[in-house]
Amino acid sequence: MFSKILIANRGEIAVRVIRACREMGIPTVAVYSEADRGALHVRMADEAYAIGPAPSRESYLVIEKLIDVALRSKAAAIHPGYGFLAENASFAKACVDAGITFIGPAPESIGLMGSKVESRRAVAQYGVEMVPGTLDPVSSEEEALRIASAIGYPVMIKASAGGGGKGLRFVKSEQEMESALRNTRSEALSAFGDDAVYIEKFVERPRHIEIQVLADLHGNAVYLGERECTIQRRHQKVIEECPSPVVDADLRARMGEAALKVVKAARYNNAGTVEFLVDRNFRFYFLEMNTRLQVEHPVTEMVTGIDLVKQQIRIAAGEKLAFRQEDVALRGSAIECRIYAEDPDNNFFPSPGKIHFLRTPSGPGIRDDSGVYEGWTVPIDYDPLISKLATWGATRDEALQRMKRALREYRVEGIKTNISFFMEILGHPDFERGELDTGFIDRWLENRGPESRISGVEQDLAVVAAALHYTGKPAPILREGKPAESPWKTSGRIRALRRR
Amino acid sequence: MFSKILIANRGEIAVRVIRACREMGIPTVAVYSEADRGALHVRMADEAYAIGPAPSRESYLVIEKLIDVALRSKAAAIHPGYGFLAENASFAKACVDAGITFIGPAPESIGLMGSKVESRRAVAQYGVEMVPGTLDPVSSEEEALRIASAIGYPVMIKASAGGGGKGLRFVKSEQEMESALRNTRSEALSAFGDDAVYIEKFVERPRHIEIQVLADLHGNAVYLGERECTIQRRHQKVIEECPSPVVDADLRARMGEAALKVVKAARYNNAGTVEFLVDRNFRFYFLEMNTRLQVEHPVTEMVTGIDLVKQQIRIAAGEKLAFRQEDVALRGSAIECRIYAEDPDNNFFPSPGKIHFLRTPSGPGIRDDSGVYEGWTVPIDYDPLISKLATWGATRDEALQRMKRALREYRVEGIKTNISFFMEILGHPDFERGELDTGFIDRWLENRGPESRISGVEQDLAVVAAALHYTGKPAPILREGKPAESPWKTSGRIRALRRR
Amino acid sequence: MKYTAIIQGERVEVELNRASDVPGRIDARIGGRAYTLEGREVEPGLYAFIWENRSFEIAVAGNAEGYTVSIGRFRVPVEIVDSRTALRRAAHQGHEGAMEVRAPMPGKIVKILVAENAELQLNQGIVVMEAMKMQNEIKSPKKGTVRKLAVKEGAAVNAGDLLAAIE
Amino acid sequence: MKYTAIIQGERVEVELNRASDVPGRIDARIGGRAYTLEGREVEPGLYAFIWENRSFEIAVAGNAEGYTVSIGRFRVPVEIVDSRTALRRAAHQGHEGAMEVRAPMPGKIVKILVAENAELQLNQGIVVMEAMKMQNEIKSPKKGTVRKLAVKEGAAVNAGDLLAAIE
Repeated sequence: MFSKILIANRGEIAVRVIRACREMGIPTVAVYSEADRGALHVRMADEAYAIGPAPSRESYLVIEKLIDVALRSKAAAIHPGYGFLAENASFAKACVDAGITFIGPAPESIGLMGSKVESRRAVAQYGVEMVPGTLDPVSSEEEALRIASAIGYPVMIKASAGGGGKGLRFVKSEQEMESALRNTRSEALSAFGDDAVYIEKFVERPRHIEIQVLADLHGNAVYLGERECTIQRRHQKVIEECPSPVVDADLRARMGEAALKVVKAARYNNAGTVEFLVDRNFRFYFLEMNTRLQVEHPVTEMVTGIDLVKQQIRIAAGEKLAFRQEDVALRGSAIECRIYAEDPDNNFFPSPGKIHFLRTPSGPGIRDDSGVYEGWTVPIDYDPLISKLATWGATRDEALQRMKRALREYRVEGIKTNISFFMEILGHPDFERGELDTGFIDRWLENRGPESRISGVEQDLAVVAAALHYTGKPAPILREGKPAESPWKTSGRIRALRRR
Repeated sequence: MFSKILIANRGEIAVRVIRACREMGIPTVAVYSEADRGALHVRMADEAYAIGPAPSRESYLVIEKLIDVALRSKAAAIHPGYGFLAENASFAKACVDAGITFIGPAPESIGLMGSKVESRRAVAQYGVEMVPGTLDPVSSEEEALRIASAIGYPVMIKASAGGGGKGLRFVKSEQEMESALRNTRSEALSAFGDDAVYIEKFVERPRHIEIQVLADLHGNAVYLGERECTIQRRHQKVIEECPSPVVDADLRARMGEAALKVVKAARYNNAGTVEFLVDRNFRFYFLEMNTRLQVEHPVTEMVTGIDLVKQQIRIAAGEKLAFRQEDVALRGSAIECRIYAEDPDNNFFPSPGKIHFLRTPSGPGIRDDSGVYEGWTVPIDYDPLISKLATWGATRDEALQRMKRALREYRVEGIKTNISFFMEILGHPDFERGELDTGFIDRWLENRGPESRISGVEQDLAVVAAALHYTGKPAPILREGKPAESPWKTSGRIRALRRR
Repeated sequence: MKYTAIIQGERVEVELNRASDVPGRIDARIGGRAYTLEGREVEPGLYAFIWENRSFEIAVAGNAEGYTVSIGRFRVPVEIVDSRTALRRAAHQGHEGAMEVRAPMPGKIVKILVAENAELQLNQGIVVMEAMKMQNEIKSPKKGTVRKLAVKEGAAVNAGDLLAAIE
Repeated sequence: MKYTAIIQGERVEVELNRASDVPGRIDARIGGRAYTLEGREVEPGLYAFIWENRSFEIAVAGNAEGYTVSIGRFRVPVEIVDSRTALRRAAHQGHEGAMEVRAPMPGKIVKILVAENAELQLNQGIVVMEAMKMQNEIKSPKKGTVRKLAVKEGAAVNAGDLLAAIE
């Protein structure tokens, strides 16, 4: 086993990896930017090295600095976490070149799966189905029409260089093709500097379901069930579940086998995730492979009982998988909410700042993977994920009710979080029934009105509490002539400017 | 299902029950003494009723007050927790008489199992083995000698009214009988006002292993594996595990079947625990049945995935058990440490007072069932259990390493706790190997010397931290002419009194 | 103590009195309704109330706009106005105003989308701010004219800093 | 700042200087050894140090006897003596004393086991105290005579209250 591991990351995932190392008796090395001198991962690690200023491109993203710290600290291996350099093939290669084990797949696998076109080509050879369409850019309207009529309308025109919901058009019929093609090209050119576009069949109200895999260096690979990641906001997952409410044993086995084919195609080892799009008839299409640990790995851990981070470390150390596919059993159901420092009442704007008070939920079936502490100032420089809250239950309903209970116990003051937003979402009847698609939250937000009002007694007691607080604290700055802001406002803070 | 449940308890177990009710959507009623006005269970419940002064005999133990609150609040059922009135047959009967469901077994079962003699008599009829000896008091030395030679030396002479390690004598051979009998009688008379004694075979280095059972009102009963409760201090459990490191599937099944016989003998329903003494040859003897939820129930919950409190409520509501014996599966291993407000460096004296700072551990496989919060003053009036910390792992070793990690993350300031004591115990090689008996801690404490000293650098940094703290805080009161106290002192605090 | 509170758009008069004999006892009058309750601040900003044997936990978070009070899963904005501020407010009644657009968070101005004196539609973007790796468009709260642009591209701003004034 | 500390029975001289240019930078000299470290109090009483790229969390809990410092799974008592108290101490050196026995916790005296002027063995019980439903015998720290019994049966005492004096 490794004598020491460097964690090339920060925040909750660095803490998660440090905890696994502690339980394995492996000393840890943290790295930190100037903004993270007092961060939890720095406090918890055995060693800590400064790697530069706050901006990640000058610290957490600088390969040379990380390799240098690894060599100076005599770390035998580097765990990249997720984000930052976790899917950077050059980083994996730099580790290998420096004689340090990269806890993840080979650079070649990362490179292959990192390319939209090449990964699909490689996977296609193994007979894994993809959303019908073209791999290569379409060259003309004629070609586009031919392809579209072959795969059937409606189709999507997508910018090859695109992503994040930009550079795509929905095409219902032949008549719309010409203008869609022209508009997408022009948008792609201005947004990405590249007007190449491809065509894909439109999947209506799709689900996003992914399969967790583990593969060792000796050719053994298993899949660890699926995760339902359909609940997204602006293409960002916010709630994940294991198992999916719609996947049965047969579909799970078929998706799992498909995922293992992707593992073969990528000559993959270590932990990885194969993402599929699932249509309303439960037909599934390969989307991409994430060649790293996922944010949502805890739900799989809770349901399978397997610690994925420890497995990553063991695999990287050359150990054989200690279990086979038939040993993997799912028990119960788990759900995760990503706690972000953002303001759900104000357009989900980021909310960095000092955490004045923090109380985390506890009791049966609850797991909080946090990267912050009371007194910590959440920096402006990194992503707003402060914690992953996961609950387990014998049934989906128990996990869900437990999550609601946990959210009610969670209290963060000083910064805004999306905890209250989850309370609303989880109470939605469609969510309770598991009737989800990737547009669920965005549709729901559009139709979101003010919540039902609180009762007379609750309103009166809220006033009493506020008055007590007012008595004991410095008075809040009062905006003249303006009642307190509605929490439902969706743009920047505005206030009246008086002519005096 | 019940429209409302009153929890006739306080502290962590009241919080535990409230959490279960919340997840089931059942409103809760808390009761509180004057010492508990701001207690966590009061804050978390939907309703809260004052029931008198701090001493429990004037509040939590007053049956009439509890029944009165249940009637006033229109609670349909009462959950007794453990301790207080949980094993009081009169309380269970008072509930029944008032038309309120008692969440626990029938008063008759509580009464029967509460009697040392009667419970053993009832269980004997079902062929469950007990430690060989007499049920009735021995009347003469001749009878004592006859019995002892029948069951074989060594034997124990025990006061019938005894308990807590008082009124018992070890008898190795015939020659020691006369004086042992005389001394035990005299000690029993002075301690308990009753000189009746009985004889039991001496079990050398025994283990204390208990079986969790669930029985519904329709005649269905299951056992949910065992708990190893061998680690005790002064006959008080402090660490519990599930499964036991020495119980295999065969022994588990045999003990489970024996436990179900006890259930039959007691006409038992609801959750209960059958305690056995296990000798070095893995022969097991019925000790007693606890007719309530146990403090250590979380380890069983983590390993079986079954929420015992919810099961208790469902059973009391008349529901049938939703699973059969063959559906009960143990997965992995769990361990619990009871976090007490006590000072392990000072004879384990209780340490009530205000909690100035509280940070609970978190991350994978950890469960903290606490009854306190930062800012709460742990009252002097009740038992010192502030939290149950439990960890789960795929293996016993993983659970154990995780517990060590969790203890290291746990921080309580303002009062003393036994957290540091657990860190020492869990590092003991005998504990790691699972080689336990009920005398483990007491023997270990006797031989406990000062811990190995910290290193030079750590010592210097400890001084720096103390000096920084001194700079920022009011100076601690300095005892003149006396160096700071050794933490290994085992009696009251002493200081030199100067002649001036 | 007497206060005026604004909650869910409603203006109510509050009077609080602490009974000195019972610790934690509070007598409250709100818009003619009387409450006798036991209340304590169990955690910073968290009030535990027992009123007629019902238990409430109410969190109060202050911000520059007033308070946000959380009770169960609900959050409501509450503003407390004491007699002095109420007077000051009254003196300002009836003024017409331009709108200030302020930074909702600390961050960096990555792009300015409008020029000074330009016409603006409701919800039209004014600037793009970046914080925590996310870019957010700050939009106009009304149709009007950009009277002032208070920031430049690349500038770092704090929450509450003036971005623009719209008339 | 200069201090004298007593740790694990050892007396050491400490000098701390904060470098004003680097936030959190502390220069420390302890018994001739020099440390340059980054330190901050990240939680009340919890100090996070980085020294030569090693990360330490050190908790300091004050009590009436001095401090208990926790580092890893170790706890050590540390006493800080500044020049004034050191002087005061020196003035008291060499006195002979009786022993005070004080209550280690708040509780109730349920039983008194010895009479005034009685002879006592080392570890002989003096009183039985009850707290948190547990009875604990407070024992004599030395062989001697009960010079004074400061409590009565049934009395409630606080931690640190005098129980008896033994000579």
